Amino acid sequence: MKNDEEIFEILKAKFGDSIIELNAKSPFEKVIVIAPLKIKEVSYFLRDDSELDFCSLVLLSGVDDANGEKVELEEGFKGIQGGTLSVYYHLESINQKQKATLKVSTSRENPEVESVSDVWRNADWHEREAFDMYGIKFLNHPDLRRILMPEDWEAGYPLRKDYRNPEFYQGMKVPY
Amino acid sequence: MGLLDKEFSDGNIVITKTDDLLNWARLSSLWQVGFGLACCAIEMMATSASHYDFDRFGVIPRNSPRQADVIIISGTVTLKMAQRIKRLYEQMPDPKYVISMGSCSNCGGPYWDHGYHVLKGIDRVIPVDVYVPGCPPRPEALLEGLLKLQEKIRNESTVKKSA
Amino acid sequence: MIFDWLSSLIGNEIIAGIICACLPLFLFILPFALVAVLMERKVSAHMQDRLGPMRTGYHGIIQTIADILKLFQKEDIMSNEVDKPLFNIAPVLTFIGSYAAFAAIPFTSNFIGTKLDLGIVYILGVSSFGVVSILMAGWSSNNKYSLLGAMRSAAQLVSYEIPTFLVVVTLITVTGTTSLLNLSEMQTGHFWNWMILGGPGLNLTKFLLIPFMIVGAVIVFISTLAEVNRTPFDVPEADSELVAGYYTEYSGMKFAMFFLAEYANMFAVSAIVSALFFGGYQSPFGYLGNLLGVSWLVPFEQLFWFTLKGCLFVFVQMWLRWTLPRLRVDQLMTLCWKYLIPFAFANLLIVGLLVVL
Amino acid sequence: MALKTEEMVLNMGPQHPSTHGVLRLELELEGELVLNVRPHLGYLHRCFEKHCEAMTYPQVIPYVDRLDYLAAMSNELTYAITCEKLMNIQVPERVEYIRVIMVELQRIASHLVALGTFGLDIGAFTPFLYCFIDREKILSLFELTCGARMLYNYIWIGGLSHDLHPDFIRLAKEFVQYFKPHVAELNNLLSYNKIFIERTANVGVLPLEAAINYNITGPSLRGSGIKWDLRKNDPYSIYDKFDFDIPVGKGTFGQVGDCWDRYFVRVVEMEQSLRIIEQALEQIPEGDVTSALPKRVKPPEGTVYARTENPKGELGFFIVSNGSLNPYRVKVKPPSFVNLTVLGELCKGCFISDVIAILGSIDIVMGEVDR
Repeated sequence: MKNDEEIFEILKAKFGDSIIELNAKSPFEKVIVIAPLKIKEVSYFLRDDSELDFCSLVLLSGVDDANGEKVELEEGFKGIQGGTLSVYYHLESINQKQKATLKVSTSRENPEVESVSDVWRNADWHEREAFDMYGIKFLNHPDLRRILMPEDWEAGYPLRKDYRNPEFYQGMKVPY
Repeated sequence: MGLLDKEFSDGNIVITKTDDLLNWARLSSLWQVGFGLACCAIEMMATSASHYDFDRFGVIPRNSPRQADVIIISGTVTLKMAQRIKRLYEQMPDPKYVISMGSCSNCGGPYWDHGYHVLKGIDRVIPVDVYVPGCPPRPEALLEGLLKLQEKIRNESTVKKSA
Repeated sequence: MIFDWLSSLIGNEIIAGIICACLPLFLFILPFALVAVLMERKVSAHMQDRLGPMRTGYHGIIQTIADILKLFQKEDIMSNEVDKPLFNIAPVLTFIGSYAAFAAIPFTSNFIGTKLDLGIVYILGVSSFGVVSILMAGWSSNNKYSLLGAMRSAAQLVSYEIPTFLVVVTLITVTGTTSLLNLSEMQTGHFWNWMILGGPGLNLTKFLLIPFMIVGAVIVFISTLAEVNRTPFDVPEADSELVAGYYTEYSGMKFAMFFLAEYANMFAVSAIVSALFFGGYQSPFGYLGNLLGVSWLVPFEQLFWFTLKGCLFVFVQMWLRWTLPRLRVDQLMTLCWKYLIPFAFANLLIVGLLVVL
Repeated sequence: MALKTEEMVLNMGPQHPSTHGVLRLELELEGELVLNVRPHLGYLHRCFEKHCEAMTYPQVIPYVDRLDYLAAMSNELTYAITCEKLMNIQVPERVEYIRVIMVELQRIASHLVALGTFGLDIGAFTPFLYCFIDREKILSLFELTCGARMLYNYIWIGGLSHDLHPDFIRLAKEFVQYFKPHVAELNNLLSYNKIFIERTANVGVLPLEAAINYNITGPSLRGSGIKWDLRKNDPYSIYDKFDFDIPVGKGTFGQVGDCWDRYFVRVVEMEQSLRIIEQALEQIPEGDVTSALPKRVKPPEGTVYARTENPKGELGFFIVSNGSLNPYRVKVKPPSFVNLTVLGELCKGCFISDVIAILGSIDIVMGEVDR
C-alpha cells in the first residue's frame, strides 16, 4: 500500500513533465495533476505496473472550474470566457488496497482530453456523460455521443456554470 | 363529446339505463398500461401487489397499450420521455383515461426549478383526468385517485354532452 | 341423439344441425370462458394472498361480463401498416379452431356434436388451425414482437403435436378405437376402468399397462399444456419479453376473441386429457340415476363429471401458471424433441408389445 | 441467387414490462439470437447534479433519496458520511447503530424487490408478490420511524431527524423472527426451482477480470467470486463491530458468475443482513441522536470522495466544496450506471429471453442510472 506522495514520485520519475503537480490543497485527498493529452499513457502504466496495479476506475467526473472572466453576453446574462474544465479520476487497486485521485485540466474553449476507455472499459460511459454535461471532448473515444440528454439537444452543456435553459424543446415548454 | 349527438334531445329512460350499464362496465374494468417511470412506479407496483391489491377494483396491468384503458403516469416525465408517453397515449384505444401520479408528473415536483430536462407537468403533453398528489403518493392515495376516476366515468354519457 | 330429437321436433335437418352446432357454443364454451377468466383471476389472487376482483357483484362474480362489455365499447385500432384482411380474419380463425374441436368431444353419452369415428384424429387436426391463425395474427400486425411471438408459437405447436399424437396412437393400439365416444364408453363403471389404470377388464395386461399409461398421461398433459401456450410454455406471449406476443396489436373485441379462445382451448385440451385417460364423462363411482332407477338423471350426472374433470385440469393448468417460471424457447424445443418424443415413442413400442403378447 | 438477409433491429423500451423502468435497449437479432445490444439511457435524467449546486448541503438529502429510490436510506447514509467527512463530524454511537439498522433493513427491502422482479422477468409472478408482502412489513417499520414509506429524509448530516419510536426495537425483533423462515420459502419457491435454474445457470457469465476492469460492484461483483464488500474491506460507520459473512458466487449450478450466482448472493445477503440487525438491536446504546447536528453546514474548501456498500453496489459521492453553503459540484458514483455498462458484453450471442434474465440479475434502478 502506497500513499499519494509515493505514487506521485513513481509517476514523476517515469513521465517527467507530463505529471504537473501533487495538489494537496484539499485536506481530504491529494490530487495528482496530469497533462490532458498524456493521461492515457499514464493510465496504462498505472493499471499495468505490478506495484501500482490500479485495476479499476471508480469514478470519472467532469468539473467546471469557472475560473475564467465573467462577461456580459446579452442583457442580464453572464457568460464565462477563458478558464478551465477539469476531469477527476478516482482509481482503486483491489489487490494493493490503495487509492489515487488524478486530475487533468483543459481549456474551456477547446476542451480536449485523451480518452481512457481502452484502459478501463467503464470509462466509456463516464466519458460520454462528461461530454454530455460539460462538452469535454475525449480524443479517440469509440462512440462519443450524448448519453443522458436527447441527441438533438442544442442548448449547450447543462452542467457548465453559464448554462442557460432553452424556452422550448420540440414544442414543449421547458421552464416552469 | 357525445357519440350520438343531437340524435336524442334528452336522455330518456332507456338511454339512461344503457348509459349506466356501459359506464359500469367501463369503470369496473379499468386495465392499466403496465408502465412505470420512476419512484412512483414502485408505489404503483406496491398498489398492485398483495397488500393493497388493485385487482379488487378490476384493475390489471396489460403490457400492450392497445388493450389498456387507463395509463398511470407514475413519476418524473423528462423531455426525452415526453414524446414517447404521448405516442403511448395515442396507441391506446378510446375511451382512455389518464391518472397523473405524483408531484413530478403533476407539475414537475421537486424538479420544478432547476430541472433543465424535466417536463413540468404531464398535462403539457396529454390530457389528464385525475391528479394524485404526493411524492410519492401512498398506495391509498392512488386507490383514492382510482375511485375518483370511477366517479368521473359514472357520470359520463354517450348521448349528453359532457361539458 | 340431440340432433335426431331436434330434427324430429323441427322437421328440418339443416336448421336442426345449425342449432345443434350452436348449442355447445352458447351453452358451454362462452359461459365457460367467462367463468374461466374469473376463475383464473380468483385462483391467482388467492394463491398470492390477495382477494382478486371484489367490486362487481358478490366477490366480483360478474367481473368478466364487465370486461367483455367494456371491450365491446373500445375503439378498434388498425394501424395503416397492417395487412387488413389477415388482421381481421385471424381472431375469428382462432375462435373457429378452438370451437371446432368441441364438435367431437363427448359431453355426455348422448350429447356430442358429431359422432366422428376419427374423433381424436379430427381434434388433433383441427387444433392445428390455431397455428395458422397465430401466424396470421403475428405476420399481419407488422409488429416485431408479434412476429417473434408468432414464430415461436408456430414452432412450438407443430413440435408438441408429435408427442400428443404418439400417445394417442398408443391408446389406439390398446383400445382399437379412434372415436372419443367409444373410448369414453369403454371406461364406464368405476375409476379402475379408466385408461390411466390400464383400461377395462381384469387381467395381467391391465396391470402391466398401468405404469406406461401413467407415463402417457403425463406426456399428453405436458404437451397439451404447451399447445395452449400456458406457463411454463407460454413463450409465444411471454409478457416479460414480447410484451403480449402475437396479439400485441389487437384491441377491443378482436383481443377479446383471442382471450376467450385461449380459455376455450384450455378447456378443450383438458377435456381431451380426461376423455383419453380419465374416463371422459364417466363417473368414477357409478351413477346415482342407475341406482335410483331414474334414467334421465344419468346424462346430467355425466355432464357434471365431465365439467368437473375439465375444470380440475384447468385448475391444474392455472396452478402451474402461477407457480412456475417460464422456459426459454430452445429449452422448450429440447424438452419436446429430446425427452417427450423419445419417451412417447418408447412407450408406444412397449405398449404395442404388451398388447400383442 | 442468394437471398438477401439482414439483422432485425428490435427496440425494447422505454415502455417495456421488464426493462426495470425506462431503459431502452436496441437489440440486433438474428432470429432469436442477439448479436448486439445497445442501451440508450437518459429517459429519467432528472438533473440531480444541477440541483445539488443550487441547494444547501442539507437540502440535497431529499434529492439523494430519489437516486436509488429502492434504497433511499442507504443513499442518505452515503451522502451524510461524505458530508461528515468533509466537515469532520463525529456522530454519537446511538446514531451509528440506528443508521446501521435502517440501512440493513433497507438492503433487505431492496433485495426483495430485486429478487421479485428477477423472478417476474423469468416468468414467475407469484414470488414477486410474496417478496412485496415481506417488503411491506419493512416499509411499515420505516413508516413508524419517520412517517414515510419510500423516501425518508431521515438520516441527516451529523445525526438523524429524530429518535426511534419506543416500539421500534420490539417490532424490529419480531420482524427478524418473522422473516427468517421466509428466505427458506423463497428458496423453495424460486431459487431451487428446476426451470429457474435452467433459465439462469450458465447464462450471462461474467468473468472476474472483466468484472474488475468494468468496476462492477456489489452483488454482481461478488457473484463472480471475489470477497469484496466495502463493509469489510473499507469499513465505514460501525460495521467492524458486527459479525457477518460475505457471500460469494460459487458456481453451484454452472460457471462462476452466472445469473444464478448473482441472484443467490442477494438471497444470502438478506440472511446476513438479518444477523447484523439482530446484533445491532441487542447492542444499541441510549443517547441523544440530534446532539451532533451542526447549526450550519458550511464545510471548508476541498474535494472529498466517500463511499458505502449499497444494495446495488458501491455508491459514492464526490463533492467539490468551495467553502460556501452550497456544494460547488456533487458527482455521484452510481453503481447501477456502472453495472449496466457490462450489459452489452454479457448479451452477445444469447437469446432474447436471456437478455431479460441478465438485465434482471444485474439489478439496475433507472433513477440511479440516469440521475
